[in-house]
Amino acid sequence: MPVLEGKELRIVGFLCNWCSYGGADTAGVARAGQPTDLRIIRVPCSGRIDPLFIVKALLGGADGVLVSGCHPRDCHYAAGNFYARRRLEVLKQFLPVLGIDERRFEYTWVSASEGQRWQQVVTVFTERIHQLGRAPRFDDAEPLLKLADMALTSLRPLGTGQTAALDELKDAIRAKLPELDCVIGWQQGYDAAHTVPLFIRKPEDVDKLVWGPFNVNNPAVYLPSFKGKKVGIVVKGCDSRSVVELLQENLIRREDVTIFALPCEGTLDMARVNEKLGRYQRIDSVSLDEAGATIVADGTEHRFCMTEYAQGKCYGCTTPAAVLADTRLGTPTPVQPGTVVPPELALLDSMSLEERMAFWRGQMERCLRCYACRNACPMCVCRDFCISDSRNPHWMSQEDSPREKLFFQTIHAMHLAGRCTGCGECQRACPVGIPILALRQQIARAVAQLFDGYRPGLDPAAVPPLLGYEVEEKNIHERDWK
Amino acid sequence: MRIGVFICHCGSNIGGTVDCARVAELSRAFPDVVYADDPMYTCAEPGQAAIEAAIHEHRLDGVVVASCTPRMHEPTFRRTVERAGLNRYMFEMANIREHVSWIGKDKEANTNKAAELVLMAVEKLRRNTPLTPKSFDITKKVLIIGGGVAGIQAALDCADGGVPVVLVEREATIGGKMAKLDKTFPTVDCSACILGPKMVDVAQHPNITLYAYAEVEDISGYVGNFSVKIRKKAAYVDWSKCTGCGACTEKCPARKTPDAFNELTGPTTAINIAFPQAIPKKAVINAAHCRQLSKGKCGVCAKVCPTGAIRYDMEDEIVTEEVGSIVAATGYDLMDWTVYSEYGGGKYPDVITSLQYERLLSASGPTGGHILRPSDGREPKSVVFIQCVGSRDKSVGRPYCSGFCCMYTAKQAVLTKDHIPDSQSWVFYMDIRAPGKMYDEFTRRAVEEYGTEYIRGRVSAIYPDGKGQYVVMGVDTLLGQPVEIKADLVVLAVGIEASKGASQLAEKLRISYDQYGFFMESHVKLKPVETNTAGVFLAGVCQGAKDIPASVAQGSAAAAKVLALFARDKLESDPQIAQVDMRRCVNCGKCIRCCPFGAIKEVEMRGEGKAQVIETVCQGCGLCTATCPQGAIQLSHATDNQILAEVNALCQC
Amino acid sequence: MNKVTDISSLRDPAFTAAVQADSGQDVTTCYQCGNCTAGCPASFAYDRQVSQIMRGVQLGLKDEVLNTRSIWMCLSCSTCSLRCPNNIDVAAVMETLRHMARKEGRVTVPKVEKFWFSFLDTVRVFGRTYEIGTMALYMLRSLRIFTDLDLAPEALKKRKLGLIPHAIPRQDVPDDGARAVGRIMQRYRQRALREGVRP
Amino acid sequence: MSVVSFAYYPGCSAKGSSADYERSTRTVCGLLDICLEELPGWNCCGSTPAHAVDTELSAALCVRNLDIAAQCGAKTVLTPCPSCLSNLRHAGRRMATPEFRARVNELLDAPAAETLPEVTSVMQGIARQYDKAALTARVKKPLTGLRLGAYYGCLMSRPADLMDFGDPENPTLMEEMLTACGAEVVDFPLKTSCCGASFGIPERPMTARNSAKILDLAVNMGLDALVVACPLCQMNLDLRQKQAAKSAGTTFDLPVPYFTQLLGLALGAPTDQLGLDKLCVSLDGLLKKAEGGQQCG
Repeated sequence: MPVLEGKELRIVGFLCNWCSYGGADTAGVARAGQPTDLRIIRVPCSGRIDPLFIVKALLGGADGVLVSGCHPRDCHYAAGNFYARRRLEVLKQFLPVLGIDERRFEYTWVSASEGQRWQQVVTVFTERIHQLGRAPRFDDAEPLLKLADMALTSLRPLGTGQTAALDELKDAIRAKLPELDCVIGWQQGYDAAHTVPLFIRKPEDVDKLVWGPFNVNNPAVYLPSFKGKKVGIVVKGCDSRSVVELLQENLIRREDVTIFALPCEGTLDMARVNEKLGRYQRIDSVSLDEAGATIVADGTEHRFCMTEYAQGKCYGCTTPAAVLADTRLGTPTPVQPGTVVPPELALLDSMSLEERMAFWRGQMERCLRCYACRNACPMCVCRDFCISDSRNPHWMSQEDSPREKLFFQTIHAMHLAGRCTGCGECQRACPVGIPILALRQQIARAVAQLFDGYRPGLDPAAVPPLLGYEVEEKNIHERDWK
Repeated sequence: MRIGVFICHCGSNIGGTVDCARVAELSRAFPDVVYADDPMYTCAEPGQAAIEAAIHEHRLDGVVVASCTPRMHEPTFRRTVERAGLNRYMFEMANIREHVSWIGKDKEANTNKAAELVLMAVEKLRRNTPLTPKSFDITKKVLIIGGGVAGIQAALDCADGGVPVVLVEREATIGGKMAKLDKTFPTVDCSACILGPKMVDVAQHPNITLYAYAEVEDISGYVGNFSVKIRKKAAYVDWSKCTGCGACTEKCPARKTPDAFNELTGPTTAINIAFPQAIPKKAVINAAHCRQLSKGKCGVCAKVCPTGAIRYDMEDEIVTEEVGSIVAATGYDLMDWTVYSEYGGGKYPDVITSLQYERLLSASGPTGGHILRPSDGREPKSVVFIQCVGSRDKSVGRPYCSGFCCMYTAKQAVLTKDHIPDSQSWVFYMDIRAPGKMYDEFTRRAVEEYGTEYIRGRVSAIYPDGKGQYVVMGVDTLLGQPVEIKADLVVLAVGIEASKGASQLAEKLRISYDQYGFFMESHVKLKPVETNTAGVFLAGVCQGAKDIPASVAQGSAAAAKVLALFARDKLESDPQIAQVDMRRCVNCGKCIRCCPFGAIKEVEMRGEGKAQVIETVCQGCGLCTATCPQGAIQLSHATDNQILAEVNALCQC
Repeated sequence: MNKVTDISSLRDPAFTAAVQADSGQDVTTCYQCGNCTAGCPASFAYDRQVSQIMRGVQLGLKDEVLNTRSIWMCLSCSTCSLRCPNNIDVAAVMETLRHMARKEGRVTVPKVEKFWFSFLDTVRVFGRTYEIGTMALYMLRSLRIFTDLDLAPEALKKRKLGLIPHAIPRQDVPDDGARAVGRIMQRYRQRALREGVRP
Repeated sequence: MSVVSFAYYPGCSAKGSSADYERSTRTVCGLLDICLEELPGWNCCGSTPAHAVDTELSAALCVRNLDIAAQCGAKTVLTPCPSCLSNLRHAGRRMATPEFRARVNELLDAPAAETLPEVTSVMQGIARQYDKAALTARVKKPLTGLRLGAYYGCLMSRPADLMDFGDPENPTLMEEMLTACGAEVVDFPLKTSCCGASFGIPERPMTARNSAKILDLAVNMGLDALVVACPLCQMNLDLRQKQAAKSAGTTFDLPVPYFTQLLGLALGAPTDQLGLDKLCVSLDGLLKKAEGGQQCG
């Protein structure tokens, strides 16, 4: 139903049944007058609230969303609100990357006795939303296309892995192969400037294994489909984090996986490499040196320095060596301390909220809904039941609109909250080059800030922050409702 | 689906600010709605009958009632639709009273809002499925927390009803505050004489297990099957051997131990039995003041104990009890009145609390029942009573009335005259609250027969005059003038607050409490004994200020609730619980990790691990549903699709 | 005192609202416990007790309240505010009432105002107070003989009262400090007259 | 301890009726290495008459001083007089409201500085530098044998949130200082009662009655002296002691010295640097008692 034009704005509330819904009742019984904008959805517990409901509402035309639960320690279900607090706080920090003003979403705690407090919360929040005015609608945004600045300084020297102990690695694989059903690695693709995944089942396959800056795929994506089988995997540092995360989530078993690792010196951003090569008939030669690759295509020589053409994630990489490995050969280059804001995220950081919404509007118009992003993601395990196909739960409609596409990306990003290792396969796989990794990076940044620098995929035994809580959160603070 | 919608006027409660007929009219256009009406009182018998009739006449398979909060009448209407043959979960409510008509005056906005809430309810109902409860066994045993008069009454009534009782008391003796009182109003009969026999009954009742000097450590489980960990605090005395003979207390050399039972009006010994009628009559050592335990030198009590009951190496012990229901009766404490610097903040020895005065009046108290000033042991001739010290006072965060101070002050004034015939009592009051049976008459007697001077006004300050008396600077607002009284003794009617640790206990019980720590009843008028947690009931002042008869009545009421619960052999579990779609489950274990109740387990299914919900353990919070990225675990009646439908009803750009 | 007050016709809700707005205090929370009166060191000089004045404000009895002596006799010691169980800054209400009364030209206790003006006059001229000057001006204004004449010998002996005005020394500030203060008073006066209130 | 500097606002009475307070304050601060830099061209805060007449006028008079202090780069201004302190603090706080600030600026020659310095009492200024132990370490002639009461008056601790002086009903800072000086300090119950001094001239009976109540209690408690920190209180309880006694139909002979005078004695300052001659009720008996105590001790 439409809002009362000029009178109300659309404000949705999610209230836990036991405390806040009761608090709203208490306010009603006390005839505590409130603005009429808010519509309350009753849920059993604030822990029941999937942050995606809130995004759904905000993308669907809500001008504000208010969540209220029992005060910390008072949860009717003991701990639901502790989990909610973490998830909602992450959401609050995520919204701006979509171009949504985080002030349009608030969460708080109101007990069943606090009718007055509820009145104050509703009044203050509604006033705030009216001050912000009607929310800009994603559908109304003018598409804006902007490119990330890829001129970055790396935390370590990038190279092409020429000195890597590939032969020793091959020997190790050969030695282990009899115990394994398969070893996953890389082989040359349709020409010497491209690789494709290699599944080694026979000793002679081992010779096909290649190592170098063209090994862009994350082989970990195949691991869950080998569940129950003995499988080996050759990993770069970043790939190993996906393996660790899969182990942490019980999606593969440690005893089934044998990890072979070489130190990675960086991989090429194939989208930009291909763009520079342009259309060509054949590759004449590919030669690698310490600083980069020289590719001769149709007689024209192209130079690709690693410092210029590496994948965005490689500049800020702090795990050139595998986090976890059974066979580890060679020594990695040292990493300087520091942080590099990933280029996609830096681009969004530089924009206003309006520009961000316009940016995503423009990018999502280009989305083909091919779901290559999902297929490439090693942490995506719904497979046939993915809501994009099954439409159940009915998170998305059949409608082919940029808004639904962005919501799919948001669902993917939120499902990966505290899990995404930033391998960037989603973005690399995108055939139209949409910088969707930025959404995951923003969540990863929020998680790290809130939870003591937590980074997924480093420790198989760690409790992921969104599956745990602290009674007193160090970095999450109550907001003032005065 | 065929949905019927009923928009309740609730007399003028809703109809006054919501155009109910218009809402009904709008509802008819909502999907699947085939019938809509706007009855005057939906919850009344004709209203319920109309719903049943409509279900039959229009072949409805779902009903939405828009009226008051579902926390009030959802169970009522569920029974209504069930009587008409529907599954009781094919029903939804829209709250258009507490959340609409009572909080907004704009009829246009209210009507629109009400219609939207109905639409949300319809959209949710369209995705409801019939649910059937499962039944489970219950442990017919009750835990009663607190051994004051309310807890004692609840324990005795339950035990008499044939239910085994576990009574946990924090102090070394049961009896609570009432055991400290000298007399009770309005009959001025002896508190110990009427409470004592009940305490003895507790000790002797075969159905009651008493844990004195013990506290509830942890509570898990749910109605019918709670598991309770009880910490038995170290008394340093083996109670199975202690006969309560008192030989130890006579010989104990640590004679300056503060006496909590006597409200610190006099000292006691480090090993001590609270008072002669204590139940259990067992000795306890105050470790902080015991010379053996604090300095390692003494051991006198161990030498004199005829049964060898002293155990200096005793440690706290944890015992576990399985119970089906819990009664909280934790009572109250006095607020810390020393925040009143203007009354000396505790500096003046002859400015005391009313409970301390009770101990001075009591024959078992430190003065043997003689009213003597703490400072010099003199008998006071001018006694000033000040009401509302820490009650009805926002400036100290205590805006509520403590309920019974007016009455006990009248009683204490009467007793003062009885004890010291040539004394004069003065009572500073703001209002006299005496609504009980024979109460107002009693306060009049204090004035008319005992010559108590009631002065309407607060006291601004008390200070010693340097000559042995205190100047009480007050006001007589009826006279319209400030007044000063020279007093020998000042008795403060100190306001009450929830007993220490009440909020922590509430957290263990998963019940709500208000900002002052008093436990929240389920409904302020209609469910004053129940809490929002099934199987947990309240008795006495822990729920709010009340006097002895009201506490006793609520103790009995709580016992009745327990007995009613245990009258059934099995309980039905709420079927609004989580369910796993096995095809979607990838056995990542996130739900198992989060579940606050351990209600999800991993099972083997066709060679694969899967999550499974233990139906009787699941409490229906839905945390798992919000956690599972695969959408494989869904909370019935609050599924993703249902909440999405409500969101979509509101937000479609 | 001995009269029946027709509350229904005398009641002036706008007055209550104005007092609440100017003082920032919610007088409806007052429940007439009288604690303000009980602790008031000036109570015996009052014709209406402070709690009665609060009641008058609640009822909107403007004349009753603004014509009292009490609002002029308040010592501003804020004992009442400190001990009010409802956290009302009663002293702020009293000061607000005094300001309102003055601005309307209701001065029930002229000698108090005369003393204030005498004090402020010396400040206007010298930038600082000067006891003898204040007293002289006060005596002139109130046409009273110096009420503290009995103290004079002692005070003068101990040189408690400076005979010479201690104005702000000229060398201290580039612009004559006393004149700067004079200008503040002058601007205040002009503004008050412009705004139609008694300065 | 190194020398610390504070901006200093003496207040008008320092130049007249409480010259002894001024004298002893400067002496004590000198002995304690606290440098007081008097604000150039300071003016009267307006005292009770200004705020009784108009809040903005009162604030304008105060802010001119705070502005001078800000121009001098002062962070903290010390003042011995609680009345001045109260007025200066009230003004400073009210200036946080933009509308009020604008109204006050209209009255001033030029708009006041955005950030105005904080103002605190000389007593708290000393306490900030010297805790009890540090003060005791400086004592040369302990006040042994003296039974003293501390009287703060109504302004020093009220309103509580503005004055930040501990429990507004029961401040104890002066007691701590005097105890540090070796005196026996008994809790004086009327320590924050109003003596009524501000109406000393126009409404003498009120003042006399309130003072009598305070003096009477002090005498009943057997105090050797009632120690004060406020020029108005001191004048009222000392110079007007006979008036008070007359109204109560009795006689008093109770010395009412400033705390700085006793502090000065304990720190070993010569008596002529403490303005003791200005006290109407002489301290001589008290000094003898203290010396006797010292000899015995």
